[in-house]
Amino acid sequence: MSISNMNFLERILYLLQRYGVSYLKGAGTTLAIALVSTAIGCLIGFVVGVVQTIPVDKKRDSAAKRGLLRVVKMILKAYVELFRGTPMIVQAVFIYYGLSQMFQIQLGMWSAAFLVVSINTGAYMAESVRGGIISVDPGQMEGAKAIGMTHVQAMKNVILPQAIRNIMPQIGNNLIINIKDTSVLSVISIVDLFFVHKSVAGALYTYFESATIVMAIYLTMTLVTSRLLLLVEKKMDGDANYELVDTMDIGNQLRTIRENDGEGRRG
Amino acid sequence: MSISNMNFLERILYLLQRYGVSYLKGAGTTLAIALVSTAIGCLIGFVVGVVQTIPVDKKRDSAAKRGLLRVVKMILKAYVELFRGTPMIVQAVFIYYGLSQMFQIQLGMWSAAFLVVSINTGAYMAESVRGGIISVDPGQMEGAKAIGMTHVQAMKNVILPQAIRNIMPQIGNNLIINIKDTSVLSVISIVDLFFVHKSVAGALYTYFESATIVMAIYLTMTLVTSRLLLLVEKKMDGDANYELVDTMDIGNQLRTIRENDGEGRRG
Amino acid sequence: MLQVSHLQKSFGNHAVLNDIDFEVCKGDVVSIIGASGSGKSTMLRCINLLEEPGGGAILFHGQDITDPKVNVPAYRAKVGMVFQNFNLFNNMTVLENCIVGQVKVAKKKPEEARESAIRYLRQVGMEPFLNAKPRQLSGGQKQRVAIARALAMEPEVLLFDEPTSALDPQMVGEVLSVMEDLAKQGLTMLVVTHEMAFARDVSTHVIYMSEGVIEEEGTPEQIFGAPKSDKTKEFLARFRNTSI
Amino acid sequence: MLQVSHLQKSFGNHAVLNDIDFEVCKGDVVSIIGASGSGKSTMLRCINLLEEPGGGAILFHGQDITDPKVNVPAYRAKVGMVFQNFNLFNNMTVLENCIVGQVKVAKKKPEEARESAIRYLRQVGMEPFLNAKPRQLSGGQKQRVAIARALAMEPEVLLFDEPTSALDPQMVGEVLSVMEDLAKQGLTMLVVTHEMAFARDVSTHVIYMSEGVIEEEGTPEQIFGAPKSDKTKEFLARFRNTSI
Amino acid sequence: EEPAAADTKTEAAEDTASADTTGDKKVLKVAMECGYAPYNWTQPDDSNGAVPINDSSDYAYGYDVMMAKKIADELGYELQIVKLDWDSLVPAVQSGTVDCVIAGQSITSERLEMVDFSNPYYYASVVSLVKQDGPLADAKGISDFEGATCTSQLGTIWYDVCLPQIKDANIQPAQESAPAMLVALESGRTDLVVTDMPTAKAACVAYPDLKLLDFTDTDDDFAVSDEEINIGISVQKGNTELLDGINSVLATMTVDDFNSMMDEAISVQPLSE
Ligand SMILES: Nc1ncnc2c1ncn2[C@@H]1O[C@H](COP(=O)(O)OP(=O)(O)OP(=O)(O)O)[C@@H](O)[C@H]1O
Ligand SMILES: Nc1ncnc2c1ncn2[C@@H]1O[C@H](COP(=O)(O)OP(=O)(O)OP(=O)(O)O)[C@@H](O)[C@H]1O
Ligand SMILES: [Mg+2]
Ligand SMILES: [Mg+2]
Repeated sequence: MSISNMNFLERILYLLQRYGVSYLKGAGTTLAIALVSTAIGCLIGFVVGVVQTIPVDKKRDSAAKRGLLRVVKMILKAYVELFRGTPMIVQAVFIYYGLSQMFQIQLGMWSAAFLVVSINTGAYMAESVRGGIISVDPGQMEGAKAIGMTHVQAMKNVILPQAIRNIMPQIGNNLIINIKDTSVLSVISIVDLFFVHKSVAGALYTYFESATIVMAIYLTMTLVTSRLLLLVEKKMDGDANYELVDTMDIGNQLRTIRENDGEGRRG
Repeated sequence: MSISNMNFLERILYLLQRYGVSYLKGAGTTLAIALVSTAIGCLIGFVVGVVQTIPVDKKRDSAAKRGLLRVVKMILKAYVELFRGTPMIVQAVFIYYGLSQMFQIQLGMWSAAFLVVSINTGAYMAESVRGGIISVDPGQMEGAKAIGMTHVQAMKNVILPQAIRNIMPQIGNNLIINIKDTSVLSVISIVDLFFVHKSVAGALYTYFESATIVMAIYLTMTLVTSRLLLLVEKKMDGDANYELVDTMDIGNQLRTIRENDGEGRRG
Repeated sequence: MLQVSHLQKSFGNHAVLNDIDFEVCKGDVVSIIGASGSGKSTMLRCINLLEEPGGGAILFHGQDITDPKVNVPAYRAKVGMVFQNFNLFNNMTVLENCIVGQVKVAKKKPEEARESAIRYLRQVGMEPFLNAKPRQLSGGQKQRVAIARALAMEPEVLLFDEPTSALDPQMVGEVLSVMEDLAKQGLTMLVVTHEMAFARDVSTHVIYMSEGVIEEEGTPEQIFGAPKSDKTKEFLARFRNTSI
Repeated sequence: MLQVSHLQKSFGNHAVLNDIDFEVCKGDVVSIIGASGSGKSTMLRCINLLEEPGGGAILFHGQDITDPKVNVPAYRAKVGMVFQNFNLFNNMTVLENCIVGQVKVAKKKPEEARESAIRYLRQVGMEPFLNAKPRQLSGGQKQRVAIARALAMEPEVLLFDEPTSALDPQMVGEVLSVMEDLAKQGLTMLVVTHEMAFARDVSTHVIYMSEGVIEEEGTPEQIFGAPKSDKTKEFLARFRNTSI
Repeated sequence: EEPAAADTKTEAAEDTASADTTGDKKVLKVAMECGYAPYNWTQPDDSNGAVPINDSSDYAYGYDVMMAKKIADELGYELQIVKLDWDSLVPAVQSGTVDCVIAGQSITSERLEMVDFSNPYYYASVVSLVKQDGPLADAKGISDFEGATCTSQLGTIWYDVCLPQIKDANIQPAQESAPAMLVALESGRTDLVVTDMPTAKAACVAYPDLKLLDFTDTDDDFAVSDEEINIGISVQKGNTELLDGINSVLATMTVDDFNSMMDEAISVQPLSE
């Protein structure tokens, strides 16, 4: 049967049968880039967010340290503004083709892809992390400082774990944005799900049919990931209740610890 | 001088001279859609975020109310997942062309543009708002409930004002995302900044030169908006210090209030 | 007017309240004393329905407010609460904290609300700080604003959770005299307190809680003068040794 | 070992501390009493550099710690603090709260830290709650964990901001006896308190603050027995009437 | 990973600089969208002699691929098809990341400033597509299109030259791809699109309710110069060696050769199955 005689559903089935593998491979590419880049981007975002919230102590910090901090903060600010502020598609072209043309630096297309998406995610996450940090009760920072923690220690042990909880919905947003935004990487030859769609639509001129398929695949991917992230949130919240410790048992526990030299230790 | 003999800068100047007005018009379109849609999207996000955090009281709420709430929440959840989870470009095509083809509903391209971007922003903001709400100390909600506020009153007067402060960086992120993402609207004939770039690059094959120009324009727009939003954040934080009230003066103030029947009142 | 019967509450496996029974009449000032962790705050929170009781009934003017049909916000508007950790609204000034409930819940006119807010703030000596935000206040100042906020709602019953814990003796005296005045005007109060002097001198009734049950209750004279239970005697030992 | 001289602090136009001068020797237990809002917490926070002093000097073992060259975290590790509002780490259990500083700051071995954490928690009766999160604790329980956390750091000086405000008399007794023990072992303590009995019976020195200045200071006998200033007399009036 | 693109540098003028060598054979990297039947498309297998797409498990075929194969064969290159988004075809060839673009690009004097074009490798005719049951279905010439709402593809002579010839036309912004353009027509958002014969024929298969209007050889047709409707192969400016090679291959072919190759492409395009 020729495609012109098929109805909408038959066409979808035809496309799936013919290009099913391509769609799946495209989805795999999309997911791989999105997951890896979101992870790296979150790391970047945390580092940038933490550095940007280091307080400057006019009195105590040496001029050199203050100067350095200022320069670092300015560079990070510029990074955030530059990458947040310009379209990723153009960044990809500049990094992949521009570097090659001007400096003879030839990044592989995969490295370029991970690089572009990661630094973009990092720029957005930096702002989200900033929001997460300001939403943690300032008393937590005071508590940490009072027992002698440095800014970085306090951030790592006390503030960030709470900030992360607050921005989990945001991390989900970013992952989902990335799943969709990797489509711009078709300019550097990455055949992601959306590029597969464009190819199929261009080969068979069946835009709506192919679009329906990719929407379903996108939805599946985003639903699964957002469900997983919700689970992580639940896990982070921990039990609503706690178990009372059998005080008789603690003595035993301590003894066991001493014997095993630290098995089951915490902190 | 022919463009092939120009250097990079000269070409940029040439493009600006020839297409400057088009770039500016494109930027205007981009900014208008991004600003309006972000505003509407934030509103949607707040409503959805608030509804999604309404607690279900198994005991007190009537079966009907619980059922209704459940249905509403499910619909909102579906809305968020559907629009977050699929590419905006495909949504735009379905809404603009699909509705027209299948149901003869002809949305104007501008209405379609505002609609698509707003509901997308709303879907993302709903999650951000959820994050903002969970980051507010639960004691605040208890305080509000204890003086007899309903959930909605407590949200409106106590929780959201604090949540908004926490997600301001996120609102900035969304506005900036929208400034860039309106580019997909070229599929429904909106001539935004990026479409101008594509037209120029396609006509003259001066990709890098044109891209440099649009990057500069995008950067200007995003820098200005993020600067403005930072000012708003500062404003929200209010003064670090407060003025002690001259207690002698309060009596007078009260009298004045009574006379003016409520001028300068608060709350 | 308030009757608690067979009230129960547990968090997970941890039973916090066990079969709590007592009654409060209009104008009563009931002190609730007991060790840290014995369930005093949890009981107040159950009465205000901030915690869902696990069992039992709470009657307010004869109506069981654990009944699903009760309009909870309306009930809460009549039962004020001063929290152990204050829970002032961080996004509002001191004055706004005391106005918002009057305007939004009690639907008073803003200028009227403002006047009565200032009146109550003056009573607790917080008038100079009308424009301060909670984060700019000292512990005792926050506590006084929390008291003013609850009073400004002009409730029928007031639940106080350690309302003077952050106050110096002088201020305690002033707050207590405000409370005595209110009691005379017929306001009913349940006060969780560690100030035995208050329990003894101001209240009409004392409840001693221990590990989730009411170990003993009675008039101040009974509890302080002739406690029956050994636990009560032990609990009061230090207070009686040092301060009486 | 701790010397405060000409300490000043203001928030905006509002001068909170004015020319504060005093000295603390090793093993001293100094009580700081005064009205709500008189600047007691602010002073402790300045000593711990959580607030930047607006002027004056704070000498610790002879070194001015307001000096820019001082390593602040290292100094703070030697000066413990129990906050008025506890500031327990919300993301950790009770046990972790008491371990994290020992491991990360004092670089103790985890198992060692765990043992000493449990020891201090036992002293304040919080052993059964090792696995609870702060939000699951009662007010007094939080306060006791905050005390244990500070003690576990084994500092040279401990700053207490109303360490027994949320505790019942029995628990107050136990915590005070822990503090007395520590004092005997040579720990130096500065205690902001509204417990006049504590100030009178336990401390070696009493400072009475009023509106940002030290109105009077001396031994407990001097302050409670024969206060010189009228303000002090007035402040202590209620306490002396009711409790002595 | 991109196979050792290490020395693929921009000194295009320098002999085969922009062609890699694997083994003894130099590689010719040809960029196209692989999504514009019958010029180039993606298919899941190598039937009909399709060429594997670089870094993908799919295959590319179509008129452009046939041409690329022919050129590579005759010049002794190994062919590598690089699948790229339309937007980046130009930067790719300008930066030397690929050697040439065979993707139905129209040769215009302005574009010649930035890249070099080969001689035409296909002479495309101009036709119009309308809805079979629409008001323009019976048009006998472009004068019947008066006042029509119309569009075409971005950066094509159809959009830039043809549409303005319609009297009082309501020209909508250009569409970025052929499928998008057809969606606009099919949904009723536009009355008329102008494109070339191969695309139009493919479209009529996918959308049976479309009607193809060809006014060639009538007086009432779009006026385009032969030069304008030619499509060429673009190479980096100054890469004369490759350009000369391509031109020498094209010189051996006649218009009939082009047309029969196109007919073959149309006959094997996915839509025709
Ligand atoms: N961050 C701040 N900004 C402005 N004013 C502040 C700030 N912190 C404290 N103050 C003011 O400084 C004064 C002293 O506060 P402090 O907390 O030291 O009082 P305190 O003696 O500890 O009182 P309390 O016994 O009630 O805890 C108060 O009037 C308070 O309003
Ligand atoms: N959300 C919760 N989850 C689990 N356990 C809780 C929770 N809230 C309170 N508890 C436990 O319930 C018990 C009673 O707490 P409650 O706050 O009522 O004590 P309290 O009598 O007010 O003590 P305090 O005088 O110290 O304030 C405590 O052991 C506490 O750990
Ligand atoms: Mg309590
Ligand atoms: Mg204080």
